[in-house]
Amino acid sequence: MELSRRDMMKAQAAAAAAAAANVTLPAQAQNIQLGEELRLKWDKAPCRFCGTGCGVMVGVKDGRVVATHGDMRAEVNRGLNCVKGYFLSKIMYGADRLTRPLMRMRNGRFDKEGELQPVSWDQAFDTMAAYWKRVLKEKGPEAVGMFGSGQWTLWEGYAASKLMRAGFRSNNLDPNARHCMASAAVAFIRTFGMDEPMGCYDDFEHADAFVLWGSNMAEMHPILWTRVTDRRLSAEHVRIHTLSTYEHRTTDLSDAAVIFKPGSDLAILNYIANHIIRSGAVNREFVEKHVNFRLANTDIGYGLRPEHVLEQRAQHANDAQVSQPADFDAYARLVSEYTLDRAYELSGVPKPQLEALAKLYADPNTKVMSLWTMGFNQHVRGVWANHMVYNLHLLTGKISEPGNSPFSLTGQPSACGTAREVGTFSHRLPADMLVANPEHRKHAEHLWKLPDGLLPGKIGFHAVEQDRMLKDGKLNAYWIMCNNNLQTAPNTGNETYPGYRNPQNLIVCSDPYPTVTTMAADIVLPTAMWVEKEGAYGNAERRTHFWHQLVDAPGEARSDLWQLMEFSKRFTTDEVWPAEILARAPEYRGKTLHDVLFRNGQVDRFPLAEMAPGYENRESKEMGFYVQKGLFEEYAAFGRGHGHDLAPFDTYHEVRGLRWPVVDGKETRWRYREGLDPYVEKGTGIQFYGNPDKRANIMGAPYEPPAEAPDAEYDLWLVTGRVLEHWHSGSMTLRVPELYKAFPGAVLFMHPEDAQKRGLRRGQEVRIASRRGEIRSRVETRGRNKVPRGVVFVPFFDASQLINKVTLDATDPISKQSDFKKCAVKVVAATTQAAAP
Amino acid sequence: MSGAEDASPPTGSGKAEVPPRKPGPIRRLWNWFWRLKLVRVATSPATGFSLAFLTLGGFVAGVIFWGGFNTVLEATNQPEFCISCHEMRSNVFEELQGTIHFTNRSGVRAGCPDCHVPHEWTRKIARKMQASQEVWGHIFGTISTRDAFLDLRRHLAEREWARMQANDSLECRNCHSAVSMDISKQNPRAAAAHERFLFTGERTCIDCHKGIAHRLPDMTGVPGWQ
Amino acid sequence: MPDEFHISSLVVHCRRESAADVATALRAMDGMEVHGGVPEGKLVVTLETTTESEIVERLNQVQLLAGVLAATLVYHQFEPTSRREASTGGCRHGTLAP
Amino acid sequence: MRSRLLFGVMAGVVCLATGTLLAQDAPRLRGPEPFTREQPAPPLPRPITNDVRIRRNYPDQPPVIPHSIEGYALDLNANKCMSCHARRFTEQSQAPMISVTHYQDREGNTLGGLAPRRYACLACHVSQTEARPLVENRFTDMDALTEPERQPGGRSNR
Repeated sequence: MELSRRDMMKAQAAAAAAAAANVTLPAQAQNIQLGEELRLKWDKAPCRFCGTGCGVMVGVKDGRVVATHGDMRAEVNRGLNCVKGYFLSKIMYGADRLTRPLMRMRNGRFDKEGELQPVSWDQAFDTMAAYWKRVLKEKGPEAVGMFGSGQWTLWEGYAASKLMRAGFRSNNLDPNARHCMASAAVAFIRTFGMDEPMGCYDDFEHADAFVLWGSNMAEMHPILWTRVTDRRLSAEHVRIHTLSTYEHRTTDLSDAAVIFKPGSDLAILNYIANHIIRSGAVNREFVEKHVNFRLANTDIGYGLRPEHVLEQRAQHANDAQVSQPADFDAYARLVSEYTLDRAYELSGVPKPQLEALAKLYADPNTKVMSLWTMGFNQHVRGVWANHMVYNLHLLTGKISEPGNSPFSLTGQPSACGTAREVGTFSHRLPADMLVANPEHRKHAEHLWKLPDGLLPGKIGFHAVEQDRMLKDGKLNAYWIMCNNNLQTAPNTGNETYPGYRNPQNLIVCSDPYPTVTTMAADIVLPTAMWVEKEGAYGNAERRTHFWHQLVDAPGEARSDLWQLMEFSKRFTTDEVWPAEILARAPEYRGKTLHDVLFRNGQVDRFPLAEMAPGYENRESKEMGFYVQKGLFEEYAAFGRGHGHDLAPFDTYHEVRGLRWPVVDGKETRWRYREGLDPYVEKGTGIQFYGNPDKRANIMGAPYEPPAEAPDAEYDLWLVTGRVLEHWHSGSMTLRVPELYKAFPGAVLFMHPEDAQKRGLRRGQEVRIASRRGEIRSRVETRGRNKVPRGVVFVPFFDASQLINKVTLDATDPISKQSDFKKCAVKVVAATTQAAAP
Repeated sequence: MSGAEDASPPTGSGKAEVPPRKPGPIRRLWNWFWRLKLVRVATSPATGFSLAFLTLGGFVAGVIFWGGFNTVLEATNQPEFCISCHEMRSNVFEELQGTIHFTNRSGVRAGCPDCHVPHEWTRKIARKMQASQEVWGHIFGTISTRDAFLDLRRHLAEREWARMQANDSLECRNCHSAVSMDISKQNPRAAAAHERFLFTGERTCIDCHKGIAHRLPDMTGVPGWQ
Repeated sequence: MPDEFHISSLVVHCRRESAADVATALRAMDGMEVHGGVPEGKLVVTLETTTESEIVERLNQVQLLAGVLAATLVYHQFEPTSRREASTGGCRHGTLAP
Repeated sequence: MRSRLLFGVMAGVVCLATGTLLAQDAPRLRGPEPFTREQPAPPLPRPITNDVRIRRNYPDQPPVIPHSIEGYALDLNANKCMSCHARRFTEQSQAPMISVTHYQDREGNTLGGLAPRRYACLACHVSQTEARPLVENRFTDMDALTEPERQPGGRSNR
């Protein structure tokens, strides 16, 4: 008995080594006495969760994923995964997986007030199509919308963008990445004229100091954090400074935990800039040659509904994005206000800590890597915060070289790839182009082989606005894909839920599992996930990473890509395009959207035979051509030769991802620097070629207070966020028993003295209430997060404790990204209020 | 010195007129003290009081004095006293609050003195005298910032470890007696460790249970740590 | 004490020309089994030991062999040899032999 | 013999059916219904501290931690995990030694001690609570697939 167990393990061991070495074993060696039974089929895939983009090896047996482990050959993680990644094998096998379309029915017919009942795909699509057509006819393209995801594969986002913009002629398409890194994306464009970081993960091994701005990497990017700790513990001089509004696992492993008052990071950043200028640490030559100065419009409001008093009162609520050209002196004057005293006053950070931080940036011999995530991006001044950290790197010239790197970490696996590069934002087209730019639209129409003037130029509704418009009845046909927005949208009880249940609206939601959102939707479509489809993600360091379909989705579940393409078959151009366009281009008449978008001679140009043997995928088999390759190659045409070059499709199935621009088969690790980036002209040293004058912008902006702050009644700051074990709303990870049991429910992290002051104790049930709503939770005064007095933290993964009923729907007025880190709440014992009427 | 009976002129202008033989301030204080009526009565033999009164009075005075001393001693033995200094409050006490010695299922809390001041009288006094050094540190701001505290943490921790090692973790054992420990109520790992190391006397509590109430200093080179 | 058995696998990267010799040397070592990779110069090797430190020891030995460029541990699993512990958690190892 | 098998199959079917029913009844995972209804917060679950090793789902899964780690230091100063699981302390602690993979750096070189990249133990190893999973997971162990005699209902995903 033991012998056979040993042999089995040995076979497993040999197979793992063979896979790592890319060696094919002779048949008899693979099978060690036990025959074919033991063989697993191993393939690579990127991890399904965060923006790190770890490589995973997936073991398949009898059509099921039976094992996963870190991919040794993946540059990003070299064999390591975090606990979520190690449990990827189990995310697809929750017992309540959706396997049939569901529709709200009464008496055998669709009824918004009916119960969700199983229907066929045809029934679901027919109902949807009829509704879409009616809305398009009655109210026009602005009444249909789609909410997508940074977890979509590249081609899913690309197909959705085509269907929405070119098919339905609506830009009401936004990804949940809006809640995640819109501020970072906008600041990239405003500073460098091009999205995404100039550096890459190789900076981790080169930096002398790491400064984390509002990022709990130890929990949110655990594998990147292993690279930071590796560097810190391997080289004695390396230091980590972590700025946050509370202490957590990242501060535990940092040399300095800089705990500041919520929102005051702006003051700290400007103080550092001021210190750099006053201490003579400005890299004059760099600044003169490569930098422009601008000053941002101030008093820009908080992205609330326009009638809100804060918006009425704000001077520049409507032109928040505008900035004026300036010079070094004007910028220096602006930041000169932020003295050490002022920064201390606003932030509460001890002066020696502030000074130490400023010196890191000012010291020309210290290579600094600045890292940030949601603390910066989910910020009513998130774009400014991003600008301010670039300002520090640009003033000192510490940029675009190994180790000197302002680096925006992304939350979702393809926030960069699908949301940004493909352009699924309401204002964007592929390859950093904008819908508002007629030239860009024309270019897209040309590449998509569509009639001139087809693409709409009006920017669509962004995420938070979509919810408001659904509630107000202006957006009526709405499709949610690959996200759980009712759980994750801010102020969801007042702004999101009423829109979903608004009788004027049809809400469709595609998901692998039942969620809060599917339960509030009218039609629920079962979706294939991760290796049940062929996919591609783009991670935070511009790395495009592919995977094959390895197993089939259960039951009737189909990928979002299949759903989008199938749905497009139900519309003809005559039904949805204006007559004048068809009059000008009669050759498009009578065709379905599927024909003009996906059977356009480009997308359908690769036959099924091009699929790698043994890796057939469902979408292609049903459509009759290699869908993914066709979509990818058409999409890649947008970026090739424009600084976004992607390698040929097939290459990506071989490698563990490549960082674009890929020119002459070589990836680019650092952009904008001669010798490292093929787009930089010889003899220039550095060129920020995203901007016409090839210079980057230093953008001056002041400190402005948050939209809501604690007062006598609502006396605590509420910060929300994630925990290591769960991905976003938990719909996948809560179904893995080990992950569930590791962190089964949300808790309210609170300072022991704050608890004592309210007569509360650890484990007690409480109400967390804001001006928007309240939930019940349990007090936690210990554990991984140590909040200071006056601050509480609640994770948002738990559907039974919907903290977003409490949060405020304020956004950055420029990026429209919601601020989940700052609103005012009170906390009382659950029993006290229950007794009162 | 309002009660001074010395008649020397208080004017400060008389620098040049200082009488050559004017006694110094200590002398003057001494004189004043001895001239006090109460002192004079106290130092002269009793004439009008009974022996019983004197004995009783002495006893009462003793009680008052001893009571006062103990009150002060007790007062300085309260966590509230300890954390009235910011050094203690914002460093070690802040950390204690998140631990099992602060809140637990039975609600028995260990305050600062429970672990850091011996219960036995002579040792307590000795520890209290040592602690006067902390007052010194407070006055001179040795630990004025968190960073200063962190820099000293290893030193401070080592002193406590050494003390507890020397007295066989006496303060732990005031509550956690090995004799009254029911290892069947412990998890197997703890039970095995206690059986092997604690009951045999091979180790004392602090050898394994470092950093249970506060965060640890840099543990490089500490036995049992990497 | 070692009532465990450890199974690990290594990739031994060696010069192509000496791959065959290295494979022979490895086969001579106790508990080592070479499964393939000779033509590629990347030998796939499994190793059976009773302790983990033995693995490290053996890895060092391999690294010192002539012609070896690198020996990398890829996989490692261990289980208690005793039956009682092996069945913890309700795992049932049925007879696999036909 | 045959009837026992039949019984087993039937028991499996019954288990599966209840599993599905339970799965249907998982409001905590799908949020309150209706959405506006207030939901009480369940008590904080107790940590599992029984020290019983839990079988891995597959060889490369990092083992979960079968004991409480509350208050354990894992910072720049100290790593409490290593005071039992480091090779040199395993004899006295009788704790499993960290896997040999933990001695390798990013380049694959074997080091003399815990690799710095493996310092943050809790990124991969998590402790468990007594909370009962809300939904059954039908992941199938590869052992179940390779065993000729498969457990009844063991690999059904229908």
